[in-house]
Amino acid sequence: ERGSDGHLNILYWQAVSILNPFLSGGTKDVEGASMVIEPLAKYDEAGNMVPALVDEIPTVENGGVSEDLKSITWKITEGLLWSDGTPFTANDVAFTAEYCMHPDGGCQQIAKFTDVESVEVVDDLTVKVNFSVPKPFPYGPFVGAESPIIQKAQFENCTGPRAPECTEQNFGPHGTGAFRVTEFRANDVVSFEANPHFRDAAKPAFATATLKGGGDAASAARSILETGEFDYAWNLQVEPEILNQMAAAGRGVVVSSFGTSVERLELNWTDPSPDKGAIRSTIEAGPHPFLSDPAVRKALSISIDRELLVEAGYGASGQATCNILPAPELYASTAVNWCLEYDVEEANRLLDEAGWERGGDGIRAKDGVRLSILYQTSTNSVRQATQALVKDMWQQIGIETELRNIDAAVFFGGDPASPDTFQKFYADVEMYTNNFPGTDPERYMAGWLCSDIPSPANGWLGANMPRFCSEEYDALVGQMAETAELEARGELAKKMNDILSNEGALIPLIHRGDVSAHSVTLEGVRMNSWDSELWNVADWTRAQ
Amino acid sequence: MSVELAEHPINQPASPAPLVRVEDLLMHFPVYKGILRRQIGAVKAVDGLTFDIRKGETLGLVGESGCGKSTTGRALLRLYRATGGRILFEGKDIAALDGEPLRRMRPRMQMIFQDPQASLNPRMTVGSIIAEPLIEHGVYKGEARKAKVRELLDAVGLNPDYVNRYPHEFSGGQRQRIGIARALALDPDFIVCDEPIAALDVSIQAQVVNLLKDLQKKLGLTYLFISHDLSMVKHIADRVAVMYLGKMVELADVATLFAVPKHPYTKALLSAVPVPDPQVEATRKRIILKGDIPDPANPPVGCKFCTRCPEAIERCFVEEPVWREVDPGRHVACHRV
Amino acid sequence: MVQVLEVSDLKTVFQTHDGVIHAVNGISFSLDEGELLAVVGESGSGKSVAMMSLMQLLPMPPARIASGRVMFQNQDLVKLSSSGIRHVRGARIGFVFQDPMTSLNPVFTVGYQIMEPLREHMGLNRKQARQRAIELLEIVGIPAASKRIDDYPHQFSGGMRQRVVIAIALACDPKVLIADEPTTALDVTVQAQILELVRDLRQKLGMAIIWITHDLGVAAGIADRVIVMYGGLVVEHAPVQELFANPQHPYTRALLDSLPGRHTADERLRSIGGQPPLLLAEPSSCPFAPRCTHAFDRCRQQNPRLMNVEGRHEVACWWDPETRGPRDVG
Amino acid sequence: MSDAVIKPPHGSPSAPLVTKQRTLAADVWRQFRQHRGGVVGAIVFLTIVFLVIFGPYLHGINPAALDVRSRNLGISFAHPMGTDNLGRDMFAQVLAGGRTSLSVGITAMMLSLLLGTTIGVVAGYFKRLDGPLMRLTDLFLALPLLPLLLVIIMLFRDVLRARFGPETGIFLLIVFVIGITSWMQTARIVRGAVLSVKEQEFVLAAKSIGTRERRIVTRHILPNVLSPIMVSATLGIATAIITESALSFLGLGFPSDFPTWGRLLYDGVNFMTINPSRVIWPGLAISLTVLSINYVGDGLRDALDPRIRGR
Amino acid sequence: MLNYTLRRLMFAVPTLLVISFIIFALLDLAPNDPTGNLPLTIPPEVREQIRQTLGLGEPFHIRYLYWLNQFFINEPLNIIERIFGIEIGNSSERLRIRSWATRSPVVDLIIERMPQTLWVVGMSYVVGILIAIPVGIISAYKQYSWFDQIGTFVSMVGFSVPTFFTGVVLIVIFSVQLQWFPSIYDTTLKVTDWSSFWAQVRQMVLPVTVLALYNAAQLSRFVRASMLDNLNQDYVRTARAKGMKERVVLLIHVLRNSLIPVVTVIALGIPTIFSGAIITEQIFRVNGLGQLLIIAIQGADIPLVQTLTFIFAVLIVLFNLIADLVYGILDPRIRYE
Ligand SMILES: Nc1ncnc2c1ncn2[C@@H]1O[C@H](COP(=O)(O)OP(=O)(O)OP(=O)(O)O)[C@@H](O)[C@H]1O
Ligand SMILES: Nc1ncnc2c1ncn2[C@@H]1O[C@H](COP(=O)(O)OP(=O)(O)OP(=O)(O)O)[C@@H](O)[C@H]1O
Ligand SMILES: [Mg+2]
Ligand SMILES: [Mg+2]
Repeated sequence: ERGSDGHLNILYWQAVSILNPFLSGGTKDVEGASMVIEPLAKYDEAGNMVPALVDEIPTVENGGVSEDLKSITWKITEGLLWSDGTPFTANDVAFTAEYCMHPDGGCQQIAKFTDVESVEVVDDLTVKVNFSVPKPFPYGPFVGAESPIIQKAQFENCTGPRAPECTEQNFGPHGTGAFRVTEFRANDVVSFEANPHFRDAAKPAFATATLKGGGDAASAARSILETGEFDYAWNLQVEPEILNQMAAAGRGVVVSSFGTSVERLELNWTDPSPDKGAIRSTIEAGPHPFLSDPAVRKALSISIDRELLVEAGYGASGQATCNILPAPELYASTAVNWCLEYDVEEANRLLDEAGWERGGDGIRAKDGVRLSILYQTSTNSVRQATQALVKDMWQQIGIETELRNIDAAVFFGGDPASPDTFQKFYADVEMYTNNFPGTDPERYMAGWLCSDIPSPANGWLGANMPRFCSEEYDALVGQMAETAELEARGELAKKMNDILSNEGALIPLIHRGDVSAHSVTLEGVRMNSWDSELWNVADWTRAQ
Repeated sequence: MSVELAEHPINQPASPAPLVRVEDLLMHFPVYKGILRRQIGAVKAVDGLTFDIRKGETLGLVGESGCGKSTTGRALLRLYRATGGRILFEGKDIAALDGEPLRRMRPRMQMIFQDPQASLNPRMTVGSIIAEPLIEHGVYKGEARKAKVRELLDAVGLNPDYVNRYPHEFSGGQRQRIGIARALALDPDFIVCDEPIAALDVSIQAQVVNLLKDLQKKLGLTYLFISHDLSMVKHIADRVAVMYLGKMVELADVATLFAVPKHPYTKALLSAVPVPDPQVEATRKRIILKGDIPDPANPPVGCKFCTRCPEAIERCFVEEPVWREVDPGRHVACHRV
Repeated sequence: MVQVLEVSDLKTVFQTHDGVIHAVNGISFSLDEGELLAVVGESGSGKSVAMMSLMQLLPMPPARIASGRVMFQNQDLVKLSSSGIRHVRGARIGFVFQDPMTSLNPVFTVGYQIMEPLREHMGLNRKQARQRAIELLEIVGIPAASKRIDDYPHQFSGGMRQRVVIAIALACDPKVLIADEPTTALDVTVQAQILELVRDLRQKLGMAIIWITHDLGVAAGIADRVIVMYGGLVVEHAPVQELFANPQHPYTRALLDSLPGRHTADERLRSIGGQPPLLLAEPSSCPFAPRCTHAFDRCRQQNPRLMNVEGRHEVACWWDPETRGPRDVG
Repeated sequence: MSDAVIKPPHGSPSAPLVTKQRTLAADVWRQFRQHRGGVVGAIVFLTIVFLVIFGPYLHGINPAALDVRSRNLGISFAHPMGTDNLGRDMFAQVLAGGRTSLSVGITAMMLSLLLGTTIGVVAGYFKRLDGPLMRLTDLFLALPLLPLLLVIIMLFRDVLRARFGPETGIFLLIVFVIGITSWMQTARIVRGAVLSVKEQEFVLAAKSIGTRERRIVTRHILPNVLSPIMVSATLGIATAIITESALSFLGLGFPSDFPTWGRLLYDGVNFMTINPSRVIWPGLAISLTVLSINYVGDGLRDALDPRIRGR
Repeated sequence: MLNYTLRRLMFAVPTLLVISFIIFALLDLAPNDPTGNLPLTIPPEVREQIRQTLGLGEPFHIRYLYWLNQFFINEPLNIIERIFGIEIGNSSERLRIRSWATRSPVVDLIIERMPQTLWVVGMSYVVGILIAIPVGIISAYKQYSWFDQIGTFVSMVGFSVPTFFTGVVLIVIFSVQLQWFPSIYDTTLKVTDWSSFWAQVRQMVLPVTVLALYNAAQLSRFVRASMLDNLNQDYVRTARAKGMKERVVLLIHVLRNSLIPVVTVIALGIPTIFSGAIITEQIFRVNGLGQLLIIAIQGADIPLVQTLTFIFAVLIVLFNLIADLVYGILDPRIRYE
């Protein structure tokens, strides 16, 4: 029964700063907003699309997607109301597209609307999205937490350059979700109450909720597992032994789920040495002095004991992997599992064979080139532990490593003046996690195109950090863009994945799960890595 | 027993040539006020002094606290930059000197300070305090310097083995001797003694005064002896100048001044000195001045002493008396004289 | 004459890192009603310590009153509790300290500081106290007292500040006033003003005064009787005329001799050589012996007690200036 | 009056003749020994320094050696302080961390003292420079530290790394960064002290004998403001050690596998309940160092002051 | 006094302008980036576009002038409008300084954070002072007693142990083990009745304790030193000689004087209330201004950082001024200058 279970306390240690996901792509903001505003369809915990504001998911079979793959038509459920009591219509959907696609709006989810030509309102409850090119996977717009529907009446005057000025709207959007905002304190706490107009009269079970922010992951875990002050906490990337110890108190449960996140090492194929000056780490600087040797790349990979990394830093929320694309099932390759085999002898043998001789200090060198690696990543205690372990493992095969960690805001930022961004890659090896939203890897895999190499010419934009360039790979990417059939797309993706791993453009380490914890009294949590973790907050209840 | 110097004939006839000649010396400390820190006036610490100090004599300078005695002494030594007037040291005007030339004049004129405690750096040994002027002027080096320091200590009657001690380990009188040794280090001609005995115990004052006299005889020093202890000034000085509020009011031979003071202020001052004799004290007629010394930043018009003067007439409140020689060698600034 | 205060065998010691300092070594004296007793002696002779011991004003520790009696109005002040002595201090015995610049609290108005003891001891209310404070300021000769009462100490000149301190000491009409070198820090003309004021007040109020000074001239001008202290001991005690006319103790004589007024300008001043005693032990011999030209064996073996010479003249010395030989004692 | 006593003025009974040359160091040392806190502090501090310098040779375990299988161990004979979550020996890390923390703490403190003292003395002594220098101090107090650090590190890290190698380079950078961001308090305090010392008569005395300004400052002013400088110094070491840990944590300091006390403490906080020795030892090391330096500072301050020394 | 104040104020303006420029330039140079914390799923082109819409394309000096205009004209106008409920000009068109992360006006964010900052950090400062003053007084009054020795020891330890450590220790003991106090501060709690007041007190206990101990450790040293300075002054003896109770002597005469330097130290510390408790705020999720600043720095929310740091700078300069004024108010010697 709606409102019968009292108050729900959620803790996101990265605080929510805005409830408009179009103006902030941060996970915390997207997920916070998902309590209030919803897309037409969501992903469930298995990665399957489930209807939210529509009755069914449009497909080619049911005629919702046109034969030429250039349009998709959504039919909205009848009788939906916004939280202010006004009816939800196709106009709101079309407005949302208009809002995000406005060139001056700075919409951060614009990628969801790639190739969208227009969004037509067919009738009050029918909306049609037209693409400029055939879209084998037309579920970009309006699916998933990153692309929810906002109310036209509320945001009408907030398009384009005015978008950031609508503080009131951005902090308290009307929505169709289970809750509505009662108070918003940016970067601190959001208070909600049950949405009286929610489509299921029996939900949500909680009358009110707060979404608190601030602090760090370990103390967030403590507040669920040890003190029991909160019901749910998100993203508990803490050393596994700490979580286990806290969980032993019995007040809460740690839950995890796996999406597409992979912690990987990207190897720099170009020469990052400082004496190259401005062309450092670009194709023009020439190949890397030793990472250009396939034997070295392979040795680096097989000398890493991934299981140990998991044990030390991830526990149940990590799995050793050799795939850059480990999920969904359909795309996961098994062809490159050679690298899971931790084999120091083999690595040593490879290096010996390739002519890298150990010097007096135990470090290998050839022709005056020492195997000395500068290994950078962002600042985060688990990452630093991983760095330490990897350094130790590479030490065993005669490779010397210097560690460096950089503040995340610098490392992942795009400031062209900073030498420390991951795009500039002024190091030999760098480590971070990436994934892709939703379930379709096409765009993600296109990141290793030759044309995507960051360089001064493109302002260091581009996702191809290893500066990997292969005609074969580029061809596969082109092929995928034209393939609609799911199985075939799976095969293509696996091929690309295998190329990247085998060639050693990067060394996948760990398939990372998301870890959260909830109180033992909270029921109905279905951890989801494909959509907002709060996607089914309407179904959460308090155990009696 | 280095103090027991050979007896010289006392009060050698002072050579008439002035060693120091001061002409219309002005020393004003500016007072800033207001938002823009504009100068709105000045503390007229010394406001037009003219006098000579003859070679080999001791000129006593007396007056109440704040009347500008120290300022005069310091201005003479160019520790302050005079606002106006001339200071002729052996005929050379040092009022305008600066930098290195001034520094080279320093050895000729030295100072002994009132507070022997405060004028010795507590963190330096006696040896290094006395050696400092020698180092600064590079006159003695190495062993010779050490020897000179010991010699100086001996000259002021301190055990030369005390070189490694710190000032606080000495008694007040001994500390003052250290200060004297420092002043003597560079063989000066002229020494300003700024209340050198005021901080000392009665039983010790005599030692220091004796020492100063002995040294004067032995080295032919010239002193400006600043003090408010009139009985001691009477004992040590050849001539005495009386100051009031930045001005000199009377200057005369010591005997004359104490016998027949002319200026009302001098009279009051002399009558205020307690005499260690109950008989005298019981019968003595005292002149008790009323009120306080005025603020030197805001002195009265006319005669500076008019506000407290028991003999003031109307003229004193409007017109400033001039500094004139009433008898040979005797200067007074008063309308009533 | 009625005695108001009688001190007998007062000993005060300081417990320091380097040992026990015997600052006052058994002094005895009495004070008659309306009389002015001057205490002279060189620095460190224990003048201040002795007088502050009477009132338990010394920091304890390190100070400790080792023995002695201080009879005042049939009470032994030494035996009084800290609250008991509080009712004597300020109320029945006033105290004036040497340095008028520092002995007033800079952050309170002089009025407040005068009113404090009035309200504490005499139970006056604010208005009465204020009225009385203005009267007091007038008594000590501060012009426009009702205006100046709300001024802060720094707005007063040194002489006026000392008058304020005297006003505080006089506030509760004390029987006894103890003044510890009240004019040493002042100019001669101002000193003359204060001395005049005290002469005046004695006539008007008739209290007994102990006046510490090291200026023999001041003592000569103001005192009825004089005590000479040396090394924590009273070495000579006499009516003022008698002391100056007929000093007995070599120390007193040397002190008088060192004054410039008694020399002609061409004479060397006579100084007392040597150093005051260290006071690290109770004196077993005459403390002045090491500096004394007349010292003989007995001086170095036995500490002379105060002996009556004639009338109220007492001296602690084995040497007799009349005979220029050992004193004839029983 | 022929009986007045005239005696040679020297030869005070309080000061028996000392013919032996006394040296400043010996004097200071003699007085320092009297200060119980100072002596205990010095012993503790020297023990820490000794352990930190020679401990690694005696203990013999590489602080970077990983052994994940034996992680989070308690105290044992092989690991006197247990191990961390990657199986590194805590004792070895505390020893190695001490080298860094102590050298960073002491050098950074000295740099900040040097800056603070210079600025304080110049501002206090030269009236004309007082205003501008004090405004500069305000400015530094008002600067946002973190962005400043980011900028400094961005500008200088690679230069220093290239010239001095990664570790020395970063060391210099950290010392520099801490030094230039922590001198302001010292400067203020020293300025105040200089202002009062400057008015003392012995400075005038020095002037009257023709001492040059520079020497007046170094010989007369500086030694007499030593005591506030000492206080800042002892507090400065603590601040520097802790600031270093904050820098490392932000990724602006030493590489993450380079232990320092502050960093060990920081990393250990979350493991506190699993393995208390992760926080106890580094925390104890910092506190003991700061405390011992504080007491040594007290002792030295007394010993360096001849007025107190005499007592 | 008034002149002095005005003079200082006059100098404050150029100082602040220089500071604002340097802050602005510094942040502009800093290498972090507002898009750095966005998930990597947002493609680089989109990031570039975001950066453009944030105005990063404009040249530096233009942005600085905009910012100056917004900070010194627009925001004050808005505050005036809000207070008086009037409208000055076209207020909806007025450009405001907006945070990049929240897109809301920076000033609103800051105002929103004030209550918890003042409650927790301010209270801890007050508590720190309330602990430090008695501890300092007793330590000084009973110098070298066991109380004094322990006080020294504890405050040095308190000073050397960072708050990130003490905070977690307190949480583990009092929140996890004993469950006495919450470890998370609820900023939405409104005090309406006794039970909510009690809840507020409970949630303040831990953060306030951590900070107060740290503050008290430092301040008590100051109080002690200052008390010691004053306990030996002559006026204390005078007060005792007047027969005042020991309590009055200590708590009225000595304390008032001792507090003069301490109060300025306290005043100079007040700006740190607004900026200094970053770590503690993080640990207990107080989410005050400190946390706002750290989030803004981590997220490269430059307008927010600029405004916050500049406000801190203003506070520092302002409290410097206030410290001087307070000094003057407490110390009549300065007041009447
Ligand atoms: N540096 C200065 N700046 C401003 N005023 C000064 C300065 N030095 C002295 N004065 C003022 O000049 C006047 C004369 O001072 P000076 O020290 O010469 O007096 P004095 O006669 O030596 O007094 P005392 O007997 O107290 O030493 C005083 O009012 C004093 O306040
Ligand atoms: N707090 C103290 N601790 C140790 N010794 C002290 C203390 N106060 C005074 N004394 C010692 O007691 C002795 C007597 O001191 P006292 O102050 O009574 O001398 P005084 O005669 O008043 O001298 P002055 O003329 O200088 O005021 C001195 O030797 C002094 O060193
Ligand atoms: Mg003077
Ligand atoms: Mg005394």
